[in-house]
Amino acid sequence: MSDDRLPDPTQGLADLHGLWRIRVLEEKVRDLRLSGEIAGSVHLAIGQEAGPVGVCTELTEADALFATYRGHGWALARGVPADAMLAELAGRTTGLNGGRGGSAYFTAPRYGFHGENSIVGAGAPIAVGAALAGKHDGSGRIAVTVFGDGALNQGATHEALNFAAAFKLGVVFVCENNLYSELTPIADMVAEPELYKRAAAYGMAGERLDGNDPSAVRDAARRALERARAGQGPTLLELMTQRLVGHYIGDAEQYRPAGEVERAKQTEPIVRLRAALAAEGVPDTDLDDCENGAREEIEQAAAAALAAPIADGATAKEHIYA
Amino acid sequence: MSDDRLPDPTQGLADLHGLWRIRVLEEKVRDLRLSGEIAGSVHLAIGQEAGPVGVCTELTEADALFATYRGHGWALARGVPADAMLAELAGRTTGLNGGRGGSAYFTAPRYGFHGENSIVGAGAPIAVGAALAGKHDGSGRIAVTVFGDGALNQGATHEALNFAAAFKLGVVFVCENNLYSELTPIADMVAEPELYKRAAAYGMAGERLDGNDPSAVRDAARRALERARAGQGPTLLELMTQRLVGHYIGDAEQYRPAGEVERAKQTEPIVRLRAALAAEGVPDTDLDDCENGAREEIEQAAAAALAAPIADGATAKEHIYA
Amino acid sequence: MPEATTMATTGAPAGLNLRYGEAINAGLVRLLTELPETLVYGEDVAKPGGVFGVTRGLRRRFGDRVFDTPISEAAILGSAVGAALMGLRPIVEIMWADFSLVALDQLVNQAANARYVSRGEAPAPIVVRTQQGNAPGACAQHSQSLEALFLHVPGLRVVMPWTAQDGYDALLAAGYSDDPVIVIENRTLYAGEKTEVRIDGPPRPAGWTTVRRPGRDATVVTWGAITARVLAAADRLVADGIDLEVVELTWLNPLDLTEVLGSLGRTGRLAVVHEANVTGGFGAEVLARVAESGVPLSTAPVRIGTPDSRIPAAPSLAEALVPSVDRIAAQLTKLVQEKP
Amino acid sequence: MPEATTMATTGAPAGLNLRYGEAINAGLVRLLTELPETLVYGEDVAKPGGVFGVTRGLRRRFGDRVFDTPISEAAILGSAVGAALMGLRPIVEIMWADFSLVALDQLVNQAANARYVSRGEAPAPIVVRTQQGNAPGACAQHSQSLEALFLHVPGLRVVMPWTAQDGYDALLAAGYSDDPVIVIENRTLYAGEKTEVRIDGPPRPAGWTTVRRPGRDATVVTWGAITARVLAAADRLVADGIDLEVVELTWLNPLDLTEVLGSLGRTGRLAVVHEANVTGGFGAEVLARVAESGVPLSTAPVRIGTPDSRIPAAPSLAEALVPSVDRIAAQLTKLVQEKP
Ligand SMILES: Cc1ncc(C[n+]2csc(CCOP(=O)(O)OP(=O)(O)O)c2C)c(N)n1
Ligand SMILES: Cc1ncc(C[n+]2csc(CCOP(=O)(O)OP(=O)(O)O)c2C)c(N)n1
Ligand SMILES: [Mg+2]
Ligand SMILES: [Mg+2]
Repeated sequence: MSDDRLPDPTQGLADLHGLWRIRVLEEKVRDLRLSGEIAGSVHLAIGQEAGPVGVCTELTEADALFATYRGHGWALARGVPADAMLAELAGRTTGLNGGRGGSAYFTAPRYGFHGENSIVGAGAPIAVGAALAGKHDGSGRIAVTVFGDGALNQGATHEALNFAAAFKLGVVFVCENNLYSELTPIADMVAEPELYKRAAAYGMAGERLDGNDPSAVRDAARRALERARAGQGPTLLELMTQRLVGHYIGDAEQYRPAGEVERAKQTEPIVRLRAALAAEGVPDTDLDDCENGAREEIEQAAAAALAAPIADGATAKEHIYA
Repeated sequence: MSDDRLPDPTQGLADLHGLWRIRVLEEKVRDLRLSGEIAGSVHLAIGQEAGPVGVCTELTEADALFATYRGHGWALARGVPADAMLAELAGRTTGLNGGRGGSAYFTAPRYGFHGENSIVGAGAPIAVGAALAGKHDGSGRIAVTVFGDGALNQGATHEALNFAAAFKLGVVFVCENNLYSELTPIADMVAEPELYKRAAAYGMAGERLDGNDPSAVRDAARRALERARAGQGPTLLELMTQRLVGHYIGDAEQYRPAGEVERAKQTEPIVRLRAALAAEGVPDTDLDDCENGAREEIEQAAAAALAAPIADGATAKEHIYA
Repeated sequence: MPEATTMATTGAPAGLNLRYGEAINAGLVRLLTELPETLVYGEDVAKPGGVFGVTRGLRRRFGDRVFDTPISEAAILGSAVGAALMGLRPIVEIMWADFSLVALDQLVNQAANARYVSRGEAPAPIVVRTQQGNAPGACAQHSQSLEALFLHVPGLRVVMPWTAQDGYDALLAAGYSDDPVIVIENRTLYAGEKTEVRIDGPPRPAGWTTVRRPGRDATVVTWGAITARVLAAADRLVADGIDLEVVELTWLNPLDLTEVLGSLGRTGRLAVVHEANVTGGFGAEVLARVAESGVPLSTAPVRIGTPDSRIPAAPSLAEALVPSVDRIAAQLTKLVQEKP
Repeated sequence: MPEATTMATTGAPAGLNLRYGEAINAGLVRLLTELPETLVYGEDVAKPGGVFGVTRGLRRRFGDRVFDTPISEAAILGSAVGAALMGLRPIVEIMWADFSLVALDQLVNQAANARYVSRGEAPAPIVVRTQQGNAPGACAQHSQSLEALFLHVPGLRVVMPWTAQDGYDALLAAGYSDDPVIVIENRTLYAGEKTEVRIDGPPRPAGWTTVRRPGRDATVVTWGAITARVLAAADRLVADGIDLEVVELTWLNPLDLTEVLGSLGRTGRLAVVHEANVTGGFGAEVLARVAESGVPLSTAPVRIGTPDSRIPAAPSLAEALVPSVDRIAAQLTKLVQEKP
């Protein structure tokens, strides 16, 4: 949180609840992965909850959100129900995509969440197309695309940034800089570690911000969305954050220097927001409710998800063509 | 030419000769294309001769030069014999590659010219690899890769720029900004038309310069090469130039505003350098010799090239594998 | 459902006299007119009208629904996917099929998956126009015939029109299709002869094949521009008493081999001719399906294609590789004369 | 020249007990040791030792000849081509074959052309290690078997080792090869059983095939990780009195079908099993070559592969598509019981 600003307690509590929803969802996902209910590679956003919480309140129904394999939190904040998401991850018939997408590649278009993507960089041009469509279909749609620090080194991301800037398309590029591209420090993979500076190369606005502070994120998102809605083109937001867990479940994280995660735990979104709200005099019970409410919601969602039948193999060949 | 500097007459005459060699070569290529001795798409560098003339004098034998389909001039300036090049374009057995490469994709590794490339953007990562090899093989090799303005919008170029910068590789990226990507103005395809500014995004040095002035090009190339040889990493040079002809032979150039080419003819490399040298008192005969010598060389080269036999179809299946 | 037609002359309906490239242009005009959700974009397609002139006039007529793009194939294809997810029907151009290789991800990992993963909720009905193949002097990076790559990708449709009429019909079918369709054209055809093209009919359902020539002695399956060489070879062989049936597969996905299998039932001999190199080419799929079908052949089938080589620029070299009328005729003669 | 071997037990030579992934690591160690012109790089391969641990320890041992890269597949492959043009032998990793689609240009339009266009003067002997296929929970973008794409590209070599020994030998052969070689591994094998791996022999010439199981009733051709399922199916069918010959094509390019054709001469029945989807898969090439060879078959050949579908993430769905032991056994039974 920018030290000079105090959070508005009402928004602060809503944000704390939003952060907890994602945190608890991800913890549940981890449990289900470890217990075998979820199969395959799973990428958690624990520690990175403030981005989705800050951005998604600013989106309208018409807007289109695109995320990556690390997208559960973004989907949740966008309004995708936790039960359908967990069912998707657990390969249930009731999953968002009946189990076809899984943890890393589900989509929920009816909620304005137009898909995770598990090809690094691939989501950015797709989002640009959604914004392009917005220019032609009269919807006023803005597209928000989320990707990691490492994705900025991918050719497709570059092409998307330039394409959007050249045509002043309504896109907000959200780069979650969590310091690592998978297992490798981004600082070792670029000569200019201030990634938002790339925006200038494309002639677009760019900004680095505290990605662990929902209100800082919200303010920046609002500015970017206003610019986009006003036809002033795209923005690149670099959200500085850290994951408190491995790149994927099972990551031994030997590449992280000793103490790094411990330090990150001091500045992670929930700890900080809770402390700030407490300092403002928000009662503990209200703060606790944020967590408790989230736990209840996710617990129920998980129970509902797991109660549903496993996806039926007999349907696996449907919908390949129109 | 930067107005504040007068050319050194000796270097100036050498450069004028270099410019004429490329100009006359390209005119000959055009004639041969129109007469049918050369087949297929041909991209001329008429008007863009100063880049190769300025850069190539600064390269050592160990250095590796990579160009595009518009690469005849670069090859010639690098020392590739005109006869073998023309033979290549005309599909002769004596061609650099026995006719396999053609106008847009020949290579002459023994001359330090490691190939044209007719995939936009593809040459940049390859050049990066040559520089990477230079780091490991003890050669001290610097790689120079040439591409157009439009190529900067290609993902592969982006990846190459970042890769080279991140690892401080000895690469000089030469962008020939001739205002058009094929038939489309680059200004319409970017929001930031000062392309050299992209260098900052990668944390590398970048510079825009008068690409029609061989000595301005040479000075910039020297700085970039020194930086590279000192282990200070890559540089992006943006050479402002214009082609006096179509993108390819046969291009009707309807997309060019009236008068554009006429204006460009006032500032094209040969006209300017000749005028500057004349103003310094270099006698007309010396100036004329530059052209005449070039004409003689290319005329002989063309005669030799065309005298050689057409490539033998029976050899077409050789060298697919080791 | 796929539909097979023959060249049986029909009462000539009202039509226009168009070259192949003009017919495709006419198809685009019709799509832009009838479907407000179409866009047409790509490198140099709008103001310059395309490097081959195929999209000429569209920008003037349809304004900013037709636009030029940066040289960014991943952004072109990716944005098409994104726009399609939002309900548009973008028609984009990849100038040469060879260039699709810088951005194949957007077709294979993105466009092809959209409908499947969303169970039909969010399909990506894009049309990708491209063109391919060798032409005199074209280098190795501008000469490949890559249809087999697209044909191994479930979720994509692929059509390779050869005539002006098929060019028009293929575009129209692709534009109306709810699947991603790759329309593979051929630049050597654009400025060809003018032929009568009917432009008033309804979109033809995808999947048609055309018997270009009926015959008794062998079934020759082919597609794309090389069909002309196959027909020329077949015509030439008439003098030798050889009577070939030539079936052109305009659509390779959906693939309808009914006509081919029926023909083989009569001829018992199979050749497939394509410009692509043989190994891993789609000719292998045709031979494989025929073998699986159990239709008895009286002699071993043959594939006629470019040998497994890169393509050299010099015409004298390329001609030694890309199947010529001579080579096709010689190999077909051998096939027909083979003792059962 | 390709060489065919059988599983005939040889006097066990000195070797190490290695898992598949360890064997590949051993191959890399040997190449880095013996060939100073090798480099090993890719995403996460150096300091972290690879996302599957396959390149563990190499950085410590070989210093900056082993390094991590940005997430830039075009730069990885392109720089490998460039370094190879200068005389190095880069060994690069593309973490998943699916990701090669963002940068296929560098393999097809660049690496594959280098030797050809320069008439051998400037070849690009790179090794690309990748891995592919489905594993439980893997999404549609992390599950494809893409060997057929590479196999349609003249100029590239392709090997798909299944055993630890073949993994070692394939790496070694690839590293010593003067052609660009794509080594397609499989992540489900990395942490498999330890088996004895001989690491002292000379590089084995590319092109070997292995008869994994002799048999009389049908010839089953396969490659890659699914070989295990094919062998399991064959073992199971013994109880039904069915005796299958299983030929594993470790190398798909160069492709040596001598063993297969010989086997077919004895069995008269052919099945090809691969994990890739059927249409346009390399099984088509095998069927096509067999058909062209004229070797008589007593029944129609069959291809067993994933149906032409995208791959869903849920294991219950993916299992319904990727050939299982059950499905393979059932289809092979049908093949063998088919009346001639
Ligand atoms: C084109 C491509 N290359 C490589 C990968 C493998 N991969 C998956 S996630 C990842 C790291 C991405 O890092 P970053 O963009 O920083 O996102 P983060 O995971 O940190 O959120 C990599 C290399 C991939 N999925 N796609
Ligand atoms: C990947 C790719 N896309 C498109 C093309 C077609 N093409 C060839 S040259 C060219 C324009 C390149 O413009 P620029 O980089 O400015 O270079 P110039 O031709 O002006 O020298 C295009 C689009 C190609 N060869 N490769
Ligand atoms: Mg990251
Ligand atoms: Mg240009």
